[in-house]
Amino acid sequence: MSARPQPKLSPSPATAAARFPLDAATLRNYLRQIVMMREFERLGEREFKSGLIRGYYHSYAGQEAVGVGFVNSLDLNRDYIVDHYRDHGHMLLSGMDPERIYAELFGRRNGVSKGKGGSMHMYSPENHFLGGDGIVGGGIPVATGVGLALKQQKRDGISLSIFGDGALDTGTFHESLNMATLFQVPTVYLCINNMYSMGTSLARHSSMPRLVDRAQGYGMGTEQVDGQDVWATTEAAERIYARVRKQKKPYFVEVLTYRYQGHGIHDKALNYRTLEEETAWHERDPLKLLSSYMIEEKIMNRAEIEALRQEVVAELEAKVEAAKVEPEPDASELLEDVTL
Amino acid sequence: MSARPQPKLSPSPATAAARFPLDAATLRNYLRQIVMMREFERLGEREFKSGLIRGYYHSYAGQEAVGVGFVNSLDLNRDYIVDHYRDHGHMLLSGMDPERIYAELFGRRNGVSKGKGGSMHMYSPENHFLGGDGIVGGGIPVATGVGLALKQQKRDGISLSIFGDGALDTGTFHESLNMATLFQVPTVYLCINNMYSMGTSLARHSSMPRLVDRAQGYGMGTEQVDGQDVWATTEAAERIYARVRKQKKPYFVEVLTYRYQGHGIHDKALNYRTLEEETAWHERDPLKLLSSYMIEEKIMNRAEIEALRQEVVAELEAKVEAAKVEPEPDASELLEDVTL
Amino acid sequence: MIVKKSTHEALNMALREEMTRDERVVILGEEVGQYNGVHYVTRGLYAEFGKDRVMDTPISEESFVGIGVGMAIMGQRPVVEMMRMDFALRAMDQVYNHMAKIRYMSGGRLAVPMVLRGPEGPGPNPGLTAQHGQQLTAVFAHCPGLRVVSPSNQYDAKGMLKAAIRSDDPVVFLEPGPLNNKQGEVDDGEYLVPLDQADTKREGSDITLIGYGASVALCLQAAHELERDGVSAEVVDMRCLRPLDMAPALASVHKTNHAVVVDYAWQSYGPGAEIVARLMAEGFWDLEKPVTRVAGKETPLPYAANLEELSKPSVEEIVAEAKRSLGN
Amino acid sequence: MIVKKSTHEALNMALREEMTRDERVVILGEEVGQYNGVHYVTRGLYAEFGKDRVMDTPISEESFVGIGVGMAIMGQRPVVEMMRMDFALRAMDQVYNHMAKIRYMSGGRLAVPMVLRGPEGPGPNPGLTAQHGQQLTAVFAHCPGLRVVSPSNQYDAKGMLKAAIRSDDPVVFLEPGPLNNKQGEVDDGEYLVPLDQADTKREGSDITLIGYGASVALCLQAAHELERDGVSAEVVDMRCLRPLDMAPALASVHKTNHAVVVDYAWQSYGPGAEIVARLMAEGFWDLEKPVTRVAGKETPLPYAANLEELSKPSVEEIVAEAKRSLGN
Ligand SMILES: Cc1ncc(C[n+]2csc(CCOP(=O)(O)OP(=O)(O)O)c2C)c(N)n1
Ligand SMILES: Cc1ncc(C[n+]2csc(CCOP(=O)(O)OP(=O)(O)O)c2C)c(N)n1
Ligand SMILES: [Mg+2]
Ligand SMILES: [Mg+2]
Repeated sequence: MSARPQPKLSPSPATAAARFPLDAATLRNYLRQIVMMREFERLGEREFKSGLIRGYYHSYAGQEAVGVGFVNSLDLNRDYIVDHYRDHGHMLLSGMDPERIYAELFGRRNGVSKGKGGSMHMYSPENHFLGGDGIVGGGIPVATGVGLALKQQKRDGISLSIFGDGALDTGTFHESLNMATLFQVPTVYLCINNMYSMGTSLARHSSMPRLVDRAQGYGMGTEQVDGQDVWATTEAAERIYARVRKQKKPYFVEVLTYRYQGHGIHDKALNYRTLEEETAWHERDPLKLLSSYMIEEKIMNRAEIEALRQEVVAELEAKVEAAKVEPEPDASELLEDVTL
Repeated sequence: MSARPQPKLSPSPATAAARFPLDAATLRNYLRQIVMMREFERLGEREFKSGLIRGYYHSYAGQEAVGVGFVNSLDLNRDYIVDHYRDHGHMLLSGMDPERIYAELFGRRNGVSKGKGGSMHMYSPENHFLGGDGIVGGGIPVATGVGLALKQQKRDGISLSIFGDGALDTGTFHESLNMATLFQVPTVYLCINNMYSMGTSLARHSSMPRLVDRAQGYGMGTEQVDGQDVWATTEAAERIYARVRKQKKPYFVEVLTYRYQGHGIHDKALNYRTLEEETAWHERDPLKLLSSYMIEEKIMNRAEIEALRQEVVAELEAKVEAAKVEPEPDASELLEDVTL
Repeated sequence: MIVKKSTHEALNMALREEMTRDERVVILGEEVGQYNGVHYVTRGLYAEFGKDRVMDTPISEESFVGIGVGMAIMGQRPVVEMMRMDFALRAMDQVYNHMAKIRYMSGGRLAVPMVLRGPEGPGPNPGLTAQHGQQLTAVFAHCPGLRVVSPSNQYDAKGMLKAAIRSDDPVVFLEPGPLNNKQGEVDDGEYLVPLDQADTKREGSDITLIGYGASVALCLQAAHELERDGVSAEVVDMRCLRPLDMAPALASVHKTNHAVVVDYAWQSYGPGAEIVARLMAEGFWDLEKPVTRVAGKETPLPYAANLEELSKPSVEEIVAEAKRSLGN
Repeated sequence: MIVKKSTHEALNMALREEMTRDERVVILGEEVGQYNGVHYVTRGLYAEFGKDRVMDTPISEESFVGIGVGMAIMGQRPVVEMMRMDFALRAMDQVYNHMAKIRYMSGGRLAVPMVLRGPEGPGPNPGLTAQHGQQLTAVFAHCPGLRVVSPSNQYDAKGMLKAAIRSDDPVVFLEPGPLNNKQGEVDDGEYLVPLDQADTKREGSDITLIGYGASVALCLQAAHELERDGVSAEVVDMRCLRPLDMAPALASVHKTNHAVVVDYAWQSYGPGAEIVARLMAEGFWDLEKPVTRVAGKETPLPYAANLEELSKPSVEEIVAEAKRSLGN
């Protein structure tokens, strides 16, 4: 597996922060968001194991810095997100209430999708979050269409298309990026390269090791970004969005990160990757990088961080409990929301 | 339409020939082949208008030098072709009897596909010609599978996948080339860029003007070749095939040429292109380039060339007449060749 | 005012009227703009409405159907053309998993008001062959979340396409290929034809001939021939395949006690099967004889003229089947 | 020797035996190799036969089905796995226009001996939701040129998959998702189950319950319950959808005069419609009551546990429908 990309060496948080300073309040907020996303998944996986959540569960753990940069930097009064199935973190960052997300995961009638969608299929038009999607690459044309609609409606937002490294192998990626340039849509294609498409490493599913290299054929700007470092993702996101807003042209960005859990909750063996590799990535855990910087810079100390975590957990536990006791959908709802 | 690519300026035939000499016998053969393909289509279109041929008719006129280089240079004892629908020229070059092709176009039971396939769907396993195909991009994965089979069967042939510029916009192009590199198949992807996908010019359907630039993301060798000049196509084909045979890896080649007729026989208006453009391409007509060189070099004179043309026409007319009087399929054949 | 128009002209009127009425209506597809549409349906619209409302696409069916979905959830009203409906096989994931399902999967939070349209079946011209002349009606009609309709004449073509564009549901609008160049009466004024009502196209008392799309014309011809032999045939145009309106067919069978279902699609698992199954469930006690089917033969569409003819359902087969049912 | 195996183990035996017997048999699909198959069907084969015979593919369904077609026309015997059959919607053009049609379009000069296989319907695990738990049987079964089969138990699963691999026709092999982890008896020796024969799974005299794939288990349970109420139900497993073998169902209805067709697929335009239409045409005079259907509800598969249950056909519905038919 010599062709397997290693975590991108990037400057230490201190250097990154010097290059792109973020104020203490912002960092505190980011830290809280990362903790929230991480703990959300921990509780979700626990509830899955307890039998309350069924079907699929794709954890976002490890990838949080990507969302911190790329979702926070959007202006969700005018911008839109079209996501894939690994969507819990992005929903939280979009401002959706964790209780409604848990309720959906529990199949409750007050869930985001009235209990009909499940983990991969939540849509919150109020939050400009236009879905997860269970089909790899299936959301890429949809996001392109959202961009085209914004253009036709002469609105000044952009659309963010989120997908994994595996989606680069689907025809829709290729077709959509070609059309995005032809039609000049204001869409950012965000590839979250977490090194694996289910159990298949990048080297085994991609003809080229760098995904930016695979995105050269579409006449649009491209770049590769360190996805573990909130300064790097925030800087890239702000700069890229400003450019797309101004030029009204699409852009492709590959963000390098790692998922800590298996592909989904059923994927436990992880026989396709090594402990060394996992350890190397955990060294650059986004939560660790951020919190150690904050401790060093004396923005927060270890105890405060732990207190923050406990506060977040308490908040989430309350949401879990509240969602649990919500009612399931009424039987009559089976045949609603579809023309018969 | 400033972005529209112009015919690639290439050295005069004399210079080309000096760089890659072809002997007189070869040139005579190539000339005959080009005349054969050109006249085959002329008679075919005539028969379409007379009502004997129905459905679709996609003329190869103008593109003959591509086939001369890329089909002749194959070794069809071991190599295979998977073509798209603009396939008459390639079938002739593969050694298929024009009478059987006309018979298919006339819907006769002795046609290549027993009258069941028509213009786009002829298959001659004896000639290692594994079909035209009516679905744009539909043959690209099939050709890749043929390459993979050759590899698995430890045979030393290669497969040639032929498609147009429009096929670069289909997902199968992208998916297949990625897999071709992953699986290391001995397949040459030959894109015949005739500047139009039906009525849509390159600039209007492709995010980048050079198709080789769109094929950079697959980790395989690529190049662009002048498709009007038999020396250029022969040189490129021989070199590329030798490389693919040796390395057992895929390769992408874009050949620049022009179709003289409309997309199909129903496309007469051609309101999407200009007379100037057509004239510029006819200046570099493959037949003209080759015959003027041969005249200059005294390999054949004008009268001999005209005699050759008449001989070919007489031969083809005889085939047309013979095919015309062949019987149509028996009604019972409707339900044959399919499991009921 | 009633005018005589070809089907493609009727469809073109519908598009022009709706684009004029509602600027959210946009057209996407291959050669729909500058080329004016391979089957003429979009003729003149590019010149009239410009390239932002009539968008030529590359050969990327899956993705431009998906683009339509994205536009629709944002409130546009995209009308996406398949040059031939056969090519929708390329887009089936977007049709089944996105266009049809997003409303339900979102618990009704999003609507997908888009139209997917294009010609299907063996026509307008002969010799379309296996990959270009299929009738995939059943593939669409099986999918919950879609409305699936197919008009049988020019008047319905216009009124139903207008209704489809105004529908908040995703609509698959199947244009019978054999009808594309045929002429008939159209109202050049404003009218809609509902998307959920079958329609009796000819009254009769002895037997019911049931079709949709291009097979209605066969039924009407067969009815005409049967009349000469003293058989009075009623012709019901199912017109709306999903949801399927059985009322006129059931009412007719209640009267005639005999029925033949006629379909260009392959017989097995074709739309006709569903119609027969509903007649079984809801019309059984009215039937004196089993309902049978006349349909496309179960082969890819062959090229040779004689085989192609044989592969299609014919008036003679319908007449023979009707007579067999009536016992004469 | 008869052994107890889960369905995925039975399928795995079939693959292993055929790969051992014939080196032209190769497997392609997502996570079939190193990962050992998401539903365990290919478990151990990568280790045993190596990466050239068990090939992991990227997420490129349309193209790796096409690669299968290319290999098949060259004489290989590819078995292409869809991780879930839902994803075949991505590959529908290759399935309909290439895999199914090349033999006919070439006038019989080429054969396409390949198998497309994978799980369909709501299972093995619950909560698959709308894009992962569809049963698209009818979409495949409508297409001439394909053989389409779906086993209802472990024994058939093994024997039919072996027969599918040996068939010179392209075969779509639909593995009922709900059956994947269920155990049953399998012969660990060499045997084949034909691809064109329906099979009576239980004898009875009062009513015929007709199913295929996962719905056969529902029929058998319903028969069991009906027995307690003194109703003797025969259960026919259609098993081979294309070509469809009606003989056992017709023979059964001749005896029982009553039938219910049971199907996990959406009812409208589902496989059950074709079965009912054939019973109409060929069994009408044997029927005392109309044949009705118990099928999947016409919605995308919902997530909530109670809604998901309600969306599936149930034993209670079958029992109720049978009693209604029998007038008790
Ligand atoms: C069309 C399609 N094929 C296969 C799958 C099964 N599948 C779900 S996720 C996945 C891997 C995708 O990996 P990637 O795009 O890298 O995203 P990640 O899970 O790493 O976030 C696969 C194969 C699917 N959902 N859709
Ligand atoms: C999937 C699909 N979509 C659309 C078509 C209709 N169509 C046939 S050829 C063609 C243009 C293809 O152009 P190109 O690939 O450049 O080949 P050329 O005709 O120039 O040789 C189109 C749009 C088709 N046959 N298949
Ligand atoms: Mg990944
Ligand atoms: Mg072209």
